[in-house]
Amino acid sequence: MATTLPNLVYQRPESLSTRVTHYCPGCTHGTAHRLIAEVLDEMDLREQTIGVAPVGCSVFAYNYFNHDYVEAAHGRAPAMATGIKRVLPNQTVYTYQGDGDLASIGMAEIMHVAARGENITVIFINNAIYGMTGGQMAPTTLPGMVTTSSPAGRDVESMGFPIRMAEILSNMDGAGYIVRRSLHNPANIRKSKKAIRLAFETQQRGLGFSMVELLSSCPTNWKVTPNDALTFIEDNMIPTFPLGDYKVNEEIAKLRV
Amino acid sequence: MATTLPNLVYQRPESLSTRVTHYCPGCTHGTAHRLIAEVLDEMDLREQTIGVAPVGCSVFAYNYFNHDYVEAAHGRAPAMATGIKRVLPNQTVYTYQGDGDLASIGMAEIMHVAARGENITVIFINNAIYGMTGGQMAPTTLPGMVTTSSPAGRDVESMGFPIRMAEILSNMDGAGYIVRRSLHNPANIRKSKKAIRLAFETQQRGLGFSMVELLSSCPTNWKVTPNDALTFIEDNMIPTFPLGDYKVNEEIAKLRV
Amino acid sequence: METSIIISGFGGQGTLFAGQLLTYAALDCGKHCTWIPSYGPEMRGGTAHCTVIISEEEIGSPIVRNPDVVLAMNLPSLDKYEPLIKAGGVMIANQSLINREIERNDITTLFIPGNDIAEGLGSSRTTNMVMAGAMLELTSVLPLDAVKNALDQHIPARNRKYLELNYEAMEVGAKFARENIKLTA
Amino acid sequence: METSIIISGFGGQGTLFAGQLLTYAALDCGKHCTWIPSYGPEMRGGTAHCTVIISEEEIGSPIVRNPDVVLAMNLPSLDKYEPLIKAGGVMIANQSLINREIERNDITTLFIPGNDIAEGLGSSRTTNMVMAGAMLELTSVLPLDAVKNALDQHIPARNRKYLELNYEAMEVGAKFARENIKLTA
Amino acid sequence: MAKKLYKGNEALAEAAVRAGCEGFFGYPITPSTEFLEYMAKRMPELGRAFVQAESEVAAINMVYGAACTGKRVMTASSSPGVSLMMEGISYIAGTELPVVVVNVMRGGPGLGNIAPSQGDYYQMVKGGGHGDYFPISLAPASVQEAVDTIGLAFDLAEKYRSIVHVLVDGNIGQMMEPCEMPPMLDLNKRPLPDWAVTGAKDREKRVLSSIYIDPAEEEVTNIRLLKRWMEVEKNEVRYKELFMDDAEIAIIAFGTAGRVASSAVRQAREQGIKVGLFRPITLAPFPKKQIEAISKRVRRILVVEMNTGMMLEDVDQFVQGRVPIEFYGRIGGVTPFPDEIYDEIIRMWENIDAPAPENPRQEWVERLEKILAGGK
Amino acid sequence: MAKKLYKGNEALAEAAVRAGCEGFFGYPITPSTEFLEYMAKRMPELGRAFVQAESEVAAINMVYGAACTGKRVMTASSSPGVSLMMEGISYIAGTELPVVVVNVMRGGPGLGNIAPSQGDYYQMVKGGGHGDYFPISLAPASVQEAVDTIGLAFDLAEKYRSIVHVLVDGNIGQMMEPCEMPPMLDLNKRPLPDWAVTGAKDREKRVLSSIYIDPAEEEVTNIRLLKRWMEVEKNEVRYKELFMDDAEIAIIAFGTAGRVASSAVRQAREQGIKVGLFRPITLAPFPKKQIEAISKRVRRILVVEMNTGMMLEDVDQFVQGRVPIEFYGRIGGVTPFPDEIYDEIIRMWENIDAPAPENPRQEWVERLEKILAGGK
Amino acid sequence: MALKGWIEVNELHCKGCELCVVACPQDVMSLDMERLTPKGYHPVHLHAEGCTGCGICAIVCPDAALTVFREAKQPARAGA
Amino acid sequence: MALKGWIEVNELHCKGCELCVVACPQDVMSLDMERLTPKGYHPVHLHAEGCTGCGICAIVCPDAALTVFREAKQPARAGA
Ligand SMILES: Cc1ncc(C[n+]2csc(CCOP(=O)(O)OP(=O)(O)O)c2C)c(N)n1
Ligand SMILES: Cc1ncc(C[n+]2csc(CCOP(=O)(O)OP(=O)(O)O)c2C)c(N)n1
Ligand code: SF4
Ligand code: SF4
Ligand code: SF4
Ligand code: SF4
Ligand code: SF4
Ligand code: SF4
Ligand SMILES: [Mg+2]
Ligand SMILES: [Mg+2]
Repeated sequence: MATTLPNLVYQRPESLSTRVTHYCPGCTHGTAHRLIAEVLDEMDLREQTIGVAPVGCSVFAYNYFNHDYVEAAHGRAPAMATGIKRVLPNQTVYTYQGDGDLASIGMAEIMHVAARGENITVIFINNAIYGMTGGQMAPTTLPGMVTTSSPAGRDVESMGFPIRMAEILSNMDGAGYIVRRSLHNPANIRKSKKAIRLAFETQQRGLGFSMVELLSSCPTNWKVTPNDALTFIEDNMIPTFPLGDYKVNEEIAKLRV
Repeated sequence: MATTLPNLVYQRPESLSTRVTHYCPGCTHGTAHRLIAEVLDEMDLREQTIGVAPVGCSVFAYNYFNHDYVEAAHGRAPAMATGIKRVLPNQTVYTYQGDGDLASIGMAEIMHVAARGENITVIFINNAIYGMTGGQMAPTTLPGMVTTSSPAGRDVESMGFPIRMAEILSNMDGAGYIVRRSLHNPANIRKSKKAIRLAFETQQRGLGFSMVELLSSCPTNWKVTPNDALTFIEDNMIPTFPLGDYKVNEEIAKLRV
Repeated sequence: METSIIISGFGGQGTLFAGQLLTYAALDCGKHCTWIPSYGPEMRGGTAHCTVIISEEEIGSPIVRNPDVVLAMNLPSLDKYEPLIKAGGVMIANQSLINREIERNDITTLFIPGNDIAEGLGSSRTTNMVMAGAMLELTSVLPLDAVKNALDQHIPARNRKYLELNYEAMEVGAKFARENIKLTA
Repeated sequence: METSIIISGFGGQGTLFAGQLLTYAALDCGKHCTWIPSYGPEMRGGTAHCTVIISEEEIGSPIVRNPDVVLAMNLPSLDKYEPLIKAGGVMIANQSLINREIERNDITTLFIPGNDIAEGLGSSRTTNMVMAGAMLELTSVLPLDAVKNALDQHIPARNRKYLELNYEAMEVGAKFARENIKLTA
Repeated sequence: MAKKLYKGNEALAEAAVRAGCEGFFGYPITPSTEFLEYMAKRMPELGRAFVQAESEVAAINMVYGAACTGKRVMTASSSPGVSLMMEGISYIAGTELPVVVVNVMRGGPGLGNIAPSQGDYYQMVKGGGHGDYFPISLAPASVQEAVDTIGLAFDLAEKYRSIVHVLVDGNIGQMMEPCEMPPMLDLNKRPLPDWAVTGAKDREKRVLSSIYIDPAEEEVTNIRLLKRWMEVEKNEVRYKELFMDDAEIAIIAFGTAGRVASSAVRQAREQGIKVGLFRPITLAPFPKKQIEAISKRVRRILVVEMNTGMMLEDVDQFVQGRVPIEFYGRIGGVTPFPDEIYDEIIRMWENIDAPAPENPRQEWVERLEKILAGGK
Repeated sequence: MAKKLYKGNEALAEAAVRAGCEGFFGYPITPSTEFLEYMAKRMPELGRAFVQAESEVAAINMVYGAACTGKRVMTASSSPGVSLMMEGISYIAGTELPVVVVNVMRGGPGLGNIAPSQGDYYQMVKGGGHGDYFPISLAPASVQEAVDTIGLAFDLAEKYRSIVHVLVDGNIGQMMEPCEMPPMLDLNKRPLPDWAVTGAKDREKRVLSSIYIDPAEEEVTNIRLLKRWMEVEKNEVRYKELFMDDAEIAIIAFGTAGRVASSAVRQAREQGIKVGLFRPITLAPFPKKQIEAISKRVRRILVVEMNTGMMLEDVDQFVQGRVPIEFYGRIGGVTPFPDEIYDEIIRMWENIDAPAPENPRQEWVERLEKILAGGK
Repeated sequence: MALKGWIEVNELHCKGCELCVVACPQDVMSLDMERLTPKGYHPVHLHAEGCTGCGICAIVCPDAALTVFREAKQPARAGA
Repeated sequence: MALKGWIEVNELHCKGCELCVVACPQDVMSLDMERLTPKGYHPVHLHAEGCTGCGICAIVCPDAALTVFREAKQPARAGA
């Protein structure tokens, strides 16, 4: 790790590359990246970690981290991660996925990687929208929410109800750590980082599948300012996607980090 | 319906064709078929019902029922049923699926049809095995159970844990009726039939997605006699797959049939 | 010289295993050989048959329309293969399950009460061996000992206790063929 | 006669809409026309450009390497298209965001302080209209009124209140072109 | 009816609506997403079925189900999404259902990029799904032609109970062009096919499936499909020609590549160069006879594609070595400019009698690498 | 080493193990299931990775991930399952990863049946996935040849960083034949490729992806793939010949069709008929030159396939009309008997100088329908 | 007084799986070893008096091979 | 006595999203309208005294554009 000056309070983590992201200003994809990088630094995992990027706005995640990365087909990151983990069981493997990627096209793969108790970590960015393709409805889009593919607002009768992945995956016996956090303010960002830490601790201890669902913003497709987007998370998303611990292996529950 | 003699206690339902099934002797796929046919007769739905057959031992289900049927790709019956129901909203549409079909390859489709609250009915035959292909491990195979693809018994660490679909799908806001029943003895067969009735009632009332999971036998691949297979269900499957109502719309709960 | 053998019967009559046994034996005898089953979607019932080819040279097609030898373990098998078997071929028919005569007179036919003999020996499950023994007697495709030896090596562990019984079944089958072949040949 | 126009600038400068406007107008004037955008994976920032072709005959390729007319709304656009524009072509450059001269002397170039004029009129969001007006003045590809009319028909409802402002922007742009073109031509 | 300006994807979508499409099932993917977005708004207005599926796998199987009811249904996607539909498409073909699939092709393989490409030629034209089936493949070159193609696609699909692929690239999906829409098809005037599965009311039950567990029955089915296909080959070949009557050089190109080539051809004609353009609209059935005839008339052929030379192989098959064939392509999402093709024409005109290239693809790659090195 | 009797699927699986396969990911499907079942037992014995995936989509993406680590990995499936792998295969090709995919082909399209077929020729040989990529496709005709092919497949995959398809039909998957296994590859002697993603320990980070969002970069990638492919075409063509030296009739057939044909050829030779067999083992790269040469030597060509005539088109392309081509196929899961092909040989021999059929496929269908009517 | 009932076995459908045999509360069913169905199975039959027409056998029969009758004082109709 | 701190803004990464501006408890941050980053954004800067070096701005910054320092009596280290 970089040597830290005595009076240094915060500096950019080493596990982040210096590359400027293509994310829109204020998009909390960047915050999630930063937290992962900080955790990898603190756990000293950078040199043994392989990330799996999704198809979505974070498709270029591999450019922004300073460790090995592969890029998956849309929704298949958990399968790809399984392939890697099975032939390199001692390496740390995580996927980074959006809600369209994980909860729509990738539903079967995420369910089964959890059922298998695959020792991988999934960072799940729930922004209630398809960001990259320009704001279509996601499985996590809120009822009534207007998107380019629900122009009159999401009508739950014909377009279905939001899917709560953390709750669903906590039904899987193979899951060791399943929680939902949010990136909308400093306190919750701190909690999110701790959760990411515990997810990787779960993997390092071989306690099964771990996932951190992060409520994240998409100012561009929500068509609000970055700060208003954070308010939207707090006021509108959290009621539908309650924050909390949905499954925590007792060994991890005891853990102090 | 056929006229019933005054002293007739039971006769083959009209919604079943006269075709002899290819099922192995004592396989409760046949029992499930019979119950569906009895319910369609009693609700007088035969002429407006379209069934969707899976890929599995019940791939030829369309031969055994006396109403319109289509045959889906492996695991995609819920998507196919969605397509039919959306263009023929007044018809009654149901899928008949095995555990490999529904819970393995078809996981994404079953999850999303439930999330959309699609007004279709799913009859889910859980026999803890891939019957048609000769007895490979299914997502529902019990821990330790020997199959042709888990020759040393299902090791949950490397092969994953059984998936409980009824529990999982009951998390979906779009679901109106989700229960698990068993076909291993007369009392439970009666309960199973009632559940199938209520599932179709749910669809007829437009109350959303309905599924009846049926614990079913596979004497051939379990390598036991038909009667021992029923005992196996009672002794081994029910503990892992508890029978019960996982989600019941209150309108249906009130219903007396 | 290439000999094609089709063994056909109900599922569960051990037709596929009998065919494999001949193939193992052929390999031990340094011959070229192929075994190819019929395979279907149904787990039970229906008919099962396999084609075995034993040859001095490399084998082309593993399937034949007109076999040299047929073991018909039940009536449907006889019905299917009687018209197809090569002129001069050998038909071994399981009389226990076949209640009719045979029309063709340009082939050597042996009716053998396979199930009855097998049950007489104590287990109907050796019917396939009885008929195999008869076939080996009537055709010089393979020496009986080679097949016995193959059985010794490949019999499933759970059935090893029946090894001797299976030997006996083959011999009785061969004996029956020796004694009765005149009648129909 | 076929005229190819490329409008290029930052995302958000209204380059794509300006191009569509010309295309609508061309259609109203009974001409053949095509509009094709650059499209990218990023939702924000980066450069956006489109190619508009207006012709008397059926249009073949909707894209051209060497355009007749370029509206360069920012420096990167000028850098990219100065070498590509056809000899004898017309370059309208947004002086407000471009701090350099132009090398080519085989083209007609107009430097116009698009943003400054637009802000003078009350909204920098009309910069694209200012430059469009100038372009229409320097090329006879379409009558200004046709474009105004197209704007009237296709301006998004939420912006209708700015309709007059946009008209004015076009006129001022045209006027600027009339008065200043001598300087560089 | 007056022409209106449409974006390609939206024009295709509206044309489908007017052709009587009663069900659209799709999943967003650039550069075809506007198709889905347009349908998301338009179909509910008309009380018709629209579902944003959870994936392309689900989408094609929803189409499969909806098609069983005899209604006109379709999906639209782009390259990777279409790959996920291969199993479903094979099932649809095996069940002999009329279905229209639009592929707005992008750069590949893999995730590739979202720029225009013609790299899915094999997948679409030969059929990337398993088993013997014969997709009809149509490749329009303008928004208007795309609009007309959609109506044709539904008609052919029904006439031959066949899957019909419509291939366009990102250019056609994204560009705006004036076009005239056909009138709305009156759904009430549309008779329901006699195989439609709708519920066995007052009739025998119907079954639709692609299983023929007895190979003999599957063989009969395959023969039925093949004979139907030979009918298609006889009746449905479509193409456009430009300056072909007296051409000594023939350019053969489809879709956008053909359209770009037309500019080069016009430019070359102005120089008095005897070059013409043959643009197949039906890639399957392929215009074999026409190309055979051309190869007997011209002195040289140039195939232009936005891929590494896929149709080139088909052209080569029917030219049978009668005249030299050369190839020019831009790949990976790059669209050629007219001048590149013009340069090829000049080069060929100046070497009109040069021997046939040993391997057109090889020589093209060498030329292309020079061009790229030269930065052009 | 002595020969042992193996079932085709199990022989292929054991051969893969010996070739150093360290990861198998698959999903059961008849007639390839024994491959997976064998691996389920064998791989754990050796401490290697085996996963029964939730689907073929997941299986190919597990293979994709595992291949990124530089290990030898594979999957095996059958027609419908392989269709589900098309997106993943395109990604693997776009990422330039060495992967082996075995397709034990069955009757199609759709669910079809589980009987042997060669109907996936286009999907496997041309590439059913999206975008420009070039799968190497190998078609062995016996269990021993299949065993040898697997080792070759892994070697070629690595040498050219390419996807390699192994095509066999249900016959080869299900039959038992004696064969000799190669020795176990010593994994420790296998150097890890320099692109492998394994964790950035003491080195720069590595990334593997199929995205080239800038078309210019994708174009360069496509060119790299194409040039590599042209190398493959130069170096890796493989085939077997039987009685071809003095043959006046050439039969061209692959896999089981070729093997069945060999019986007919031997039988015809006994009658003094000058017929020979050319059996491509590499369907891609296709033996163009060899077939061109044959077409200059023989008087008539008969293509035999277990499909509606897919390789027929490729043969036709390289014969360029030099000699008449005829076709014979059985389809939908039917395997032809030697006598059918023998009859074709006799027919052709008796009409050795008859004009070329206008449409070989058409004339075959007519003959086949007569045969079927005749019940033969 | 005990109800009197009887069954009809559809030998086309009966596969001799014996589920009914075990389920029958009166223990009056068994496979008829004398007979073979067209599919080659031994069908069930009543080997003794005492069938009450309770219909349990029909409820467990996977192949709907049984029709059940009962001497009905008052017309009854059951079924699974 | 109030801690004294300061920040460094990496203008390559700052996109002027203002998340930090709103999050800063001391209200000492704002966009610098005089400056444009290479990507064309107005970067943040401290417009007033009073930064305590609490690091909150860094915790909310999506682009890790901020480095935070504090006059440390005893060496401290925070971070999200
Ligand atoms: C098979 C396939 N289907 C569709 C797409 C197009 N696509 C790219 S990203 C995306 C959705 C991204 O949404 P999400 O996963 O929520 O990520 P976000 O951009 O919101 O972070 C889609 C549909 C694709 N690349 N591949
Ligand atoms: C895409 C695809 N993959 C695999 C198969 C092979 N297959 C047919 S049925 C089946 C599993 C059947 O198991 P299940 O769904 O549990 O039904 P069961 O036979 O047990 O009733 C499989 C894997 C297929 N037909 N298609
Ligand atoms: S589109 Fe939305 S999710 Fe994507 S980078 Fe922009 S703000 Fe973030
Ligand atoms: S294999 Fe099992 S599930 Fe299939 S029919 Fe036989 S018993 Fe029933
Ligand atoms: S349960 Fe039905 S099939 Fe089984 S033995 Fe009884 S009657 Fe026959
Ligand atoms: S009706 Fe009741 S008593 Fe009579 S046979 Fe059936 S189960 Fe036994
Ligand atoms: S939060 Fe980061 S990117 Fe946003 S303005 Fe502050 S420093 Fe700049
Ligand atoms: S360190 Fe704290 S006080 Fe200083 S600028 Fe950042 S948020 Fe404000
Ligand atoms: Mg999202
Ligand atoms: Mg099952």
